[in-house]
Amino acid sequence: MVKNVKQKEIRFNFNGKEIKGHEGQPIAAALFDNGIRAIRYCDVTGELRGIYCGIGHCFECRATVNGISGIRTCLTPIEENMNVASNLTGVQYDEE
Amino acid sequence: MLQVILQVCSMMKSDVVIVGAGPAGLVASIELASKGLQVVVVDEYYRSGGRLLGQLYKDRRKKQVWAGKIIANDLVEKAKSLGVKFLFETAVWKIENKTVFISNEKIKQIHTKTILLATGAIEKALPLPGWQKVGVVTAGAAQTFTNLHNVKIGKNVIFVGIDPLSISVAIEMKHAGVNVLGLFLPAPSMLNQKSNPKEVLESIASASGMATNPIYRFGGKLVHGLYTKLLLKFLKFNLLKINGIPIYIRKAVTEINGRAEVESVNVKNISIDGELIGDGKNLLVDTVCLSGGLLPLIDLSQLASCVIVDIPELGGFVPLHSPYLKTTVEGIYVAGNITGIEGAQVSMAQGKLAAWSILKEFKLVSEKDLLQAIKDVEQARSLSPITFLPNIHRGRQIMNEKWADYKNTIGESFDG
Amino acid sequence: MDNTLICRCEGVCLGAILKAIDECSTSVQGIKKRTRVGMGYCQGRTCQPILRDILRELIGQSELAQTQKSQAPVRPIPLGKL
Amino acid sequence: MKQKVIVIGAGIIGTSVAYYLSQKDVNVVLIDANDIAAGTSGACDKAIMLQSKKSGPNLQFAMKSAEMYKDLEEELEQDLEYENGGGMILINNEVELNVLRERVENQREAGLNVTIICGDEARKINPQLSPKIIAATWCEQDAEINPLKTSFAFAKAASNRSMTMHLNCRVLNLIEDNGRVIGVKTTNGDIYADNVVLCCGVWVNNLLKSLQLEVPIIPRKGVILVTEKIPKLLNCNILGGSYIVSKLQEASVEKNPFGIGLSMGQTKSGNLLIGGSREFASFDTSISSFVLTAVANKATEAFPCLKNTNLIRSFVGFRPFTPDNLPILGEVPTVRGLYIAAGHEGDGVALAPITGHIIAEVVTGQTVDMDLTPFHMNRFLQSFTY
Repeated sequence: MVKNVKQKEIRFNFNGKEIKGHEGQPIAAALFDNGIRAIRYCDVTGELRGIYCGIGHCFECRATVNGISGIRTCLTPIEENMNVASNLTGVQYDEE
Repeated sequence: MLQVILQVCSMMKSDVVIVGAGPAGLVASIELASKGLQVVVVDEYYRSGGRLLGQLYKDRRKKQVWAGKIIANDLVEKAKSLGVKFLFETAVWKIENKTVFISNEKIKQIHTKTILLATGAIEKALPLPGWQKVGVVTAGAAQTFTNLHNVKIGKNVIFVGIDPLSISVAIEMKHAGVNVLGLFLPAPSMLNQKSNPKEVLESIASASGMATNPIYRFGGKLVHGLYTKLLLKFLKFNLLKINGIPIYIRKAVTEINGRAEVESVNVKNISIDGELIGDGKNLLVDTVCLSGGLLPLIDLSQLASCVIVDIPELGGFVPLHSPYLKTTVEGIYVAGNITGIEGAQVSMAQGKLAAWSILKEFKLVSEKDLLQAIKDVEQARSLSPITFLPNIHRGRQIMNEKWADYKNTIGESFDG
Repeated sequence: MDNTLICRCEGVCLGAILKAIDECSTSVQGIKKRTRVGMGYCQGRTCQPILRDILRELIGQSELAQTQKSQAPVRPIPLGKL
Repeated sequence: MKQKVIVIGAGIIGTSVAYYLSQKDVNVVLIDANDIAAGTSGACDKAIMLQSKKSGPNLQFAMKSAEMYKDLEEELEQDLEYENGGGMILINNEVELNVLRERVENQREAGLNVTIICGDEARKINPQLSPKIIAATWCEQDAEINPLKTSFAFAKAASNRSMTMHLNCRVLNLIEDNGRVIGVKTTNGDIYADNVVLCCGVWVNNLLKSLQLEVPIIPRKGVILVTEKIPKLLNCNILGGSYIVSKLQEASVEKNPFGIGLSMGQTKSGNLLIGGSREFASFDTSISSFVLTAVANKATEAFPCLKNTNLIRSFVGFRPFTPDNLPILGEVPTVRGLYIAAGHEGDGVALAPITGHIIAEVVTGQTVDMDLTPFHMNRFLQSFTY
C-alpha cells in the first residue's frame, strides 16, 4: 500500500452533524471513514442509496453541497465548514 | 499566462482541449505542450490521473511496482512545467464545432483548434436483485476507495463477476486488510453474459499472457499446455484460490439481501453450462463489489457528431477512427479507452500517437514520427501486463477496415 | 427476477421493461417512453447498455439504432451556469 | 359489413382519431413507421393552454377540446397526469402589458375566462416568481396532461374495442383506384380499407407525394430543456409574455431567429419542462448551445431560484407548421376516401380530443356541428407561400 502522508484534519457538516475528515479526501471517502455509507434516499423508490460507481457516472452519491444540488460526493473534496446535505434527514426509515 | 482569459464573456482560447486527465490525456498534453502548443486539460475530478490513480500492482516482467498514483503525479508535474493548463472539477457538457462548453466557476467555454477526447471507460452495470442497496459498489469504485482514498469499504466483502479487474481489486483489498470472502459468478439471466463457468475461465486464461500477479500465473498455466486438464479440474472441484482468496467458478450470487444496507447474499451452485442447481445458501456479507466489465465512454463523441461503430472486440460502441486516432469529425481526435478497452500503458502510447497526429496537422512533426508512434502503440499492446478483451487485436483490425471503408465512401477529398 | 431494478435513477424494474417489449416496443426510445427508463439523473449511462442487452437477447438486433441518442448536456449543469 | 378505416401515424392525433373511430363501430387499423408517440408527440411539453391561442377557430376548437379532456382519464381508465391548474402568461414590462391587455379583451369576447392579475397576485399562485414580473394574465381553464400517456391510453382504449395496430410498419404509398384511395402498401404487405386518414404531422407530404399532392406543412424545430426533479415549484402552466408578443409582432423574426421564448411546466415526477425555441431548420435534430443558454436565462429570470437547479436533458421536436397556424382537417378534396388531420404545430396536445372526435364524424359520414371551413385543405390548393 502507498499510504497518504497524514493530511490536515478538516471539519464539515453532514446533514447538520459535524464530521471530521482529511484534506484532499472526497466527501464520500470522509463519510466512509465515519462509518456513513448511506448518502440519500432515492426520490422515486424511497430506498436508501450510497456510493455505486465511485467515479462520477452514476450520480447515486449526489448531495446538496453549500446549497448546490446534484453534487457528486465521490468527486468533490471536502472543505472546512462545508455543508453537505442529502435528503437523509427528515425521512424516517421504517423501523419494524 | 499562455491562455487569454476574456473575463467579460468567460471564454478561453487554446490550440488543443483535452477532455480527461487520465493516462492518455496526460501523455498527450505533455507531447503537445513540449512542441509549443497551448493545451487545456479538462477533468471532472479534483485531481489528475484518471483510472491510473487506483492502480497498484507488481509488474513481474519489469520487476517493479506499477503505482499509478506516482506515475500520474510525475506526468502532471511535467505537464504543468510545460505550461499545460488544468481545469479540475469541471465537466464538459457540450461540444459544438470548435467550442467546448464546460461547467466551471469562471470559464464557460473554450474556443479551440483541436479536441482530444480521452474520456476513458465506464463500468458496465451487472444488475442483480438488490443491487441498489447501500454497500453494493462497482469493482472500480472498490479499487478507487481502497487504493486511492485508503478507505475500507466493508468488513466482509464478496465480488460478483470474475474477470481480471475483479481479481486484481480483490487481491488489493485483501492486502489492505479487508476480509474478502471470495469471488462469485452472477446468477445467469438475460441481464449478464458472465455466468458461464467455462467461458469465464477461458476468458481469464486468454487475458493472461503475462504474470503480473497470481491470476496471470494461473492463467498462464492454462495457456501453456495444461489447459484442458486444469480447466476441467477447476470446473469440477471448484477449488481455485488466488492469494488465499477463493474463486468460486461454480457458484453464483442470485440475490443481495438487506433491509437498506447489504446484510447477506444468496448463493447457488452452478453447472458447467451455467445452470443454477440446488437450493443455495445464505452468506453473511456487508459489501458486494460488482464487476460487469468496461465500456468505452462515448457520449461526447456522439454529441460532436462523430460516426459511431459497434465493435464488440473493442468493448462495444466506439467512435470510428483512423489508425492515427482521427475521428470522422475534422479536428476531433480520440485516445485511450474511448477507442477500446485496454490497459493504462496502451492508453499512454495512444495519448502520444494522438498528440503527434495533432502535431502533424500543425506541421510540427513528420509522417515518419507518426509511424513510429503507431509502432509504439503496438509495442505497448504486446507488452501490456493486462488484457481486458481477448480479441483486442482483431478489434483494432476491424476498426482499420471500417475506417478504410468509410474513407472510400466519403471519397478521396477526405484526408484520413 | 422481474423485481430487479434496471434503471436506478427512475426506479424502473425488469418487469416493466419486459412488459413494454411485449407491447411491441423494440427500441431503446420506445421502452424509455413507456417506462421512463434512462430518463433520470445519469441520463441512461448505467442502464442503457443493459437495455440493449435485453433487446438483443429478446429481439436479436444489435443495430446502432438501439443506442440512445446523446443530447446536450451530457452532464447535468445548473441552469445558472449555462 | 363494417366500415374499415386506416389511420396512419400513431402520435397523439393519430391515436385520438383511432380511438374516436373505434367508438363508432368501425374497424380501425393504426399504422406507424416507428412507435406510438415516437415523433412530435413524444418530444413536446404537456400544456393544454387555451390563452396561448388567438381568438378565432383555433380557440373555439381548443375550448371544446379542453372540455373533453376533463373526463378523459375516467373514459380511458388511465392516469394521464391531468391537472386543471390554470395557466399564466408572465408580463415583464408595460409594452407587453399593453399588447396582452388587448389580446385578453379579444379572448374574453370569444368566451375565454382570462384576466390580467397584478404581480403580487401572480406570486400568490407561484411564490417563487421573480419580483420583476409586473403582472400576468390568468386563465383557470388552462390545464396540463402527459402527451405520452395520453397517446398510449388512446391506443390502448382503441385496441380494446376494434382497432388493430401495426407498429414499426412503414407505409410505402397509398393504393389508388379510379380517383379513390382503397388502401396502403406497407412493409407488412398491402392493407385495404374504405378510408384512409393521414395523421402523420410533419411527415404527411411523404405520402401525399405519390398522389402528386402537397400541403404546406413544414417542420418547425422546438427545443425543450428538462431539469432534475425538484419539489413542487410551479402551480400552473407558465408562458413568457415576450414570446406571445414576439409572435404577434411579425418583424421580430430577424431579431429572434431561434424564436426563443419561455414556457414552463412541471411533470408529475417533479422535472421541469422548459421550452423553448421555434426555428425552421428542416429535420436537423442538433441542439445549439445558444438556444439552451438563452432558454435557461429566460427561466432563471422568471424564477431566480432555479439558478442552481440542474439541467439534465434536452430534446428536439418537430412541430407541423402551417402558414396560417391552423391545422388541416377533413377530406382531401381531389381524392375520395382520403382524409387528413395534420399541421397542429404546437397545439397538437390541446387539440387532440376534438380532432379525433371531428375526424371520426367526418369519416363516418355524420354531420359535424362545427364549421370546418377554416381548417379545410382547400385553402391551400390555390397557392401558398411560407
